Amino acid sequence: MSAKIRLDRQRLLALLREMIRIRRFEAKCVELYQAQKIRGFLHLYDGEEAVSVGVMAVLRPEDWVVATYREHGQALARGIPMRALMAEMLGKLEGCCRGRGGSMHIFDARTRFLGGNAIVGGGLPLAVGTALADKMQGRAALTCCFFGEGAVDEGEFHESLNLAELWKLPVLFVCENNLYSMGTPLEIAEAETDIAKKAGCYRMPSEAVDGMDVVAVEAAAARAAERIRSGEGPCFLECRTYRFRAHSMFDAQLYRSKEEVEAWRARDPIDRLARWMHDNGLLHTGEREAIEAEIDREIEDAVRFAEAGSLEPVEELERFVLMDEIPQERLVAGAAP
Amino acid sequence: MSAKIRLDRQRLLALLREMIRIRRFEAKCVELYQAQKIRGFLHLYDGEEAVSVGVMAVLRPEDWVVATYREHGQALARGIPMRALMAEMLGKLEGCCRGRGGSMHIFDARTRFLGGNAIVGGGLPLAVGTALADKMQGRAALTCCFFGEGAVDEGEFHESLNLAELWKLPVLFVCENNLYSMGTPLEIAEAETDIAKKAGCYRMPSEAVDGMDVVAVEAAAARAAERIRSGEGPCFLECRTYRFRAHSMFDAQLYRSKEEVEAWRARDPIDRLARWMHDNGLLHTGEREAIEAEIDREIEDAVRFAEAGSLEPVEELERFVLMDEIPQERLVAGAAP
Amino acid sequence: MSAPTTTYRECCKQAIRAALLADPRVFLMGEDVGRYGGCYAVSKGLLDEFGPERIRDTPLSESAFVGAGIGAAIAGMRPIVEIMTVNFSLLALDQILNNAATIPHMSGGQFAIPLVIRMATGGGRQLAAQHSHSLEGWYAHIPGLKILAPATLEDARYMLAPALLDPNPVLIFEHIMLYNLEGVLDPAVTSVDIEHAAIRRPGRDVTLVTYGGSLPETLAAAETLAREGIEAEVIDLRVLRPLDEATILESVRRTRRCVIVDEGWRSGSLSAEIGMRIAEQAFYELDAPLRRVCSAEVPMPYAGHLERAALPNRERIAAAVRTLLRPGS
Amino acid sequence: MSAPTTTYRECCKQAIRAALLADPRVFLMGEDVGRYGGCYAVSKGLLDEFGPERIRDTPLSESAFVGAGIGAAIAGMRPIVEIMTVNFSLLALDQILNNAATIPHMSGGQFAIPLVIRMATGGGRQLAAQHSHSLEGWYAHIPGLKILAPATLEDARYMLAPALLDPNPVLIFEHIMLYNLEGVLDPAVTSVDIEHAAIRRPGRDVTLVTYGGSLPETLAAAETLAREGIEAEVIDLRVLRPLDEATILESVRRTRRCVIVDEGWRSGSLSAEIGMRIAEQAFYELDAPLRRVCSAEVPMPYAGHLERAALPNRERIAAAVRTLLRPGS
Ligand SMILES: Cc1ncc(C[n+]2csc(CCOP(=O)(O)OP(=O)(O)O)c2C)c(N)n1
Ligand SMILES: Cc1ncc(C[n+]2csc(CCOP(=O)(O)OP(=O)(O)O)c2C)c(N)n1
Ligand SMILES: [Mg+2]
Ligand SMILES: [Mg+2]
Repeated sequence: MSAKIRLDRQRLLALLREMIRIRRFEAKCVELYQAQKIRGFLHLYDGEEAVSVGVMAVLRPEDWVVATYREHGQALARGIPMRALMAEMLGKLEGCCRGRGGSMHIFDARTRFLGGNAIVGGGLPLAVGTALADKMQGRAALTCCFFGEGAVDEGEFHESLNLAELWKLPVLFVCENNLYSMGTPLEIAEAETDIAKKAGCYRMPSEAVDGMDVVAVEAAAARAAERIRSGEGPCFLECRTYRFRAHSMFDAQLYRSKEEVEAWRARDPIDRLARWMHDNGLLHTGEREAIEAEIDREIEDAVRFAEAGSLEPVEELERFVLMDEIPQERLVAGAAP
Repeated sequence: MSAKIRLDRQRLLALLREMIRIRRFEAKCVELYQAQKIRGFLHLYDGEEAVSVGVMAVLRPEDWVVATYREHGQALARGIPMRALMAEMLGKLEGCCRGRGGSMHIFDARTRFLGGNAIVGGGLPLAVGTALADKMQGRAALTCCFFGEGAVDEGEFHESLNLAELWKLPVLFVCENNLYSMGTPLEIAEAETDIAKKAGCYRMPSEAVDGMDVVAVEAAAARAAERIRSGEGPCFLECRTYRFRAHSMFDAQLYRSKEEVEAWRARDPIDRLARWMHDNGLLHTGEREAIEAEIDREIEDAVRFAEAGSLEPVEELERFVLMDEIPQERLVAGAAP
Repeated sequence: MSAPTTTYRECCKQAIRAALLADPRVFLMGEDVGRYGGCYAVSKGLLDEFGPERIRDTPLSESAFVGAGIGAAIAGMRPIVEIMTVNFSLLALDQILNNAATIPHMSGGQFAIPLVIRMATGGGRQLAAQHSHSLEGWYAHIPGLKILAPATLEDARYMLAPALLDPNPVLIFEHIMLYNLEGVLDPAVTSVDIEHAAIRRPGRDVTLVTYGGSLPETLAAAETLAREGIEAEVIDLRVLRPLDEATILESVRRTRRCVIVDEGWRSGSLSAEIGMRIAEQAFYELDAPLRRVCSAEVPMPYAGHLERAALPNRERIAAAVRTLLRPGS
Repeated sequence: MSAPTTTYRECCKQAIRAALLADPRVFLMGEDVGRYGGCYAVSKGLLDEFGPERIRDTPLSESAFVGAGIGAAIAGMRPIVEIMTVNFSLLALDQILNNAATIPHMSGGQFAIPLVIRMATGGGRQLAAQHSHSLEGWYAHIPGLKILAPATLEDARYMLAPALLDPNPVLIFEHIMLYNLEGVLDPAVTSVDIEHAAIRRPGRDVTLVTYGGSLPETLAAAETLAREGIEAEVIDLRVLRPLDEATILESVRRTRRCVIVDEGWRSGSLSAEIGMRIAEQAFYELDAPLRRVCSAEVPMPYAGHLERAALPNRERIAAAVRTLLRPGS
């Protein structure tokens, strides 16, 4: 694959569409949360859509994806059906994890989506492992591992980056630097606030990119993926972004000013791309609205599907604690049984 | 204290003497190990003496010291009486830890020697803590934390260096880079083998020094300590050294060549200093032998003391699991009750 | 004039506040305890009152800041370290077990570690498999630690002070379902001990032993049983390590029956230890087998109906008691 | 012609060797498993035979390489991860509990984790408080794991194969005092299961339940008791999770007495769980209180006499049995 992104209209429309899809899906989730149909912790990706959409555009079906508890964007962009995702949010058996995972723990074997990990930093070692398996088995796949800049503080970050570089494993580390980990600004948490530099500490090539610009993200991800697929080892991508909303639904946001939020909102990745496309004659009047309407239909369908879904029978509560019911043959291929 | 080291004869003699003292103490430990009087794991500092002797020379009584399981050198250089140390090695009540710690877990409250930590990397967070307490209480003390280059791989290294620099804590991190962690050479364990550089990842000032040159170590430690005491935050010192003997008493050393060991032996820190002093008229004929004889007497005395020591009564086995017997007043000062 | 109502959360906060006011060596450190006000809003407002040195936001570095708490305690401070949720404490377990619980003994009594670690524990809010476990009983396996589980407003308010005076590392587990517990703080109580279990409800027919988040359910079960003519004695352990064995045994010797309620996973839970102590020491006084009501042995599922099915509740507790007292039914 | 003698260490090695030969997806990874030959010399020579890809030395990064093992198992490999000593496994406990034990269930059964983690455990070599604990019983609290404790040459040699075939994360605890155990590998045995406890010595008067490093001492105690006319049945648990409750209960129902021997710290040890299951399910068949012999609740001291005092031994086991069978004495 060439690192040069073809900026054709169809491609840009697809990026735009996917970002809008994530944004509106989550807006619906907020409604459902307020209606107490979604419970637990809910972390929105609002503002950060360009990151998962841009990165995911360069991945292939055989690649692994490891994400965090703020992973609706990754899940949708990776191709987990919205129905299965929405049913999961509602705790239904038809959800991708039978309703056991919820918002923070989305898994999908079909798309090699290995979570949804609600332990900050907990996914990085897993990503090293899937990449190791791919390398040892001679597969061309890479593992794309998303995490927030807060995860950089954790020991797992250090150990995992070292291991990946030492063993030249095909991992694309994507740091979603939204400047805050809950209420803690980066400069309160890190002595070195230039996150892209941290990768250099492990001699890993890295790049920082404007995470509000989906085209830039895609281009940078493509460069990194190309290098990784050539067998030269891991790469690191810092995407500088911002979450427009609270950390979760229980956050009064006392730690940042409205002005700061507004300044970032002015860089909204969706509006920005739409504007640029429009200015360049690539998005015609009414098109965005048509996309939105179509997405809203998909969302309504997903909600209907989820609401009509069933509950996992309580008798199955202990099923899959051990996987003893999975026959050996089905394990042979690796991944999902 | 000035960073300029006065190279007077008395001072050099003291450094030489302390290195010889450590070397010969450990040689005796090997004998006692072979006689099965010392048991468990025994890790020798043979070849690395310049590191602890050089660094310890710049510390003050109010400073804290945190070390590893390879800490006889630190313990002696810090001033733990050889009798108490030898009795500890023999598991006697008269040992500094009542015989409970043994070679790997030397503690001494009087000299603020906080272990002896047999978990690689486990001491670094403790050092951050003692330094934090000193800073919060407005004391001028620093904490000197020793660890091997193997500890650099651990997440605790990453978290602790970040925390120390972020909070500008008075910690002197001393990495004893002897090129191997057990049988694993540095380049098999670290993507970045320039250890001094790793400190820079946390914006911490660092320096690499020839760990076989006690004068150079002392000078570098003095520079670092001066900066730390001025309140500017932690410093990092990489001491490039080598262990002449096996990792522990159970190591066939299949992982390195005799030639490599011999090449390093040619840089023996004791011989080197002695030769230099001799060449410069600072060590007279027979003086080294006199020092050795005096030290041997101290060692014989320590062994006698330890062998004559008693065993902690078995009835006291559970004593100090909880410290409930320690009265509140005695805790007020902090440190040791 | 009646006393105003308060909450368990507010009691936790006032306990910290009082400790900060009483002793300049006390400080609170943890993730988002300051600017954010605490993940469960326990420390909201304290940053303004005490400043960032004493209400200290940490990076996401559980191992290092717990270890730093240990070192600071040794060097004369009185740290209160907050770990947001019990699952995250696994990242710091090396420091807790290999250092905090070990150094006093292995140093021959040279170093005391007057450290308090607080963390949120338990299920019930659909936070699923990485935020909902009850590991306090598991921690109670570790010699060298004291483990507290405040289940009442008074304990939430007053356990912290003796914990900070204690020369040992003390872990305090606050159950997430208790934070919103409302009530009036008993004005007669101005301090509590951290040694004894408490009999929260006297009874003669069966002893129910529980702690923490399960206390309200257990008391509710006791009410139900009372209406059926079964008088259950309810013991709130309060201190999970060291166990107040005497209170348990005394009660069981009177009632001759015991059901243990424990939100931990059944196998290897604290309930097993309590049962075993009874089977060792009060065997001849027992009139019936021991019983326990624990959590299902599953990573906690997100779906509400599954989570409810996994947790102990009043119906299951009452049912367990009935098997002992009406073996026919 | 008699079969040659071998050691437990050699059996562990041959088990790994056979697994590497049998399945190209199997690899061994851990600290110093390669060049150094393993801290306890289990993997000595394997690097030469299989090369550095399959005998993979790792940096000192317990959390990352255990997590990498989990990921690799999910992605189709069959990793054997070695953690040198049980105390160091605490650094990887987040990965073990929050990921390995949790992902299969929380993903709704989408991901199996056919991973084996081996580690050395136990006391007896004066390695003191940071290298000598027995936490296998504590690990047995965690749903989603299988926990094995081979105590015989045959189990050391043959448990690994079914563990690797198992779709679950399996933890194998090798007791440091067993590595030098010598004997002849029973040629009639070519495989073992990882489901059942084994009765290592039949008896009628009392059931002794044990596992791992305590098996030899327990058998020795049984011999002593036999000379006194007490016939003890000795059960080797082999599998600590899930427990083979049926074998234990069947035996206790026959002997009507039970002593549990467990090198873990007493409070909250696996012995408590076993006792509690008996008290729940075989209460009416018991003729005497339950007893257990555990380790003292102390960080293991270095001094030999103190370490011996802290560990279970044949004398203490025999003494515990005598209190049940000659209550007067
Ligand atoms: C190990 C661990 N510590 C703490 C938490 C609580 N927590 C959840 S999200 C979060 C903030 C993480 O920030 P960052 O990594 O920057 O990701 P973001 O939320 O900004 O996307 C914290 C502290 C956790 N889930 N896991
Ligand atoms: C957490 C942990 N992992 C593994 C070990 C086993 N171990 C003991 S010493 C050692 C080597 C450490 O190497 P290094 O830090 O370079 O120190 P050195 O022994 O060279 O002085 C290892 C792996 C341990 N004690 N702790
Ligand atoms: Mg963030
Ligand atoms: Mg080294």
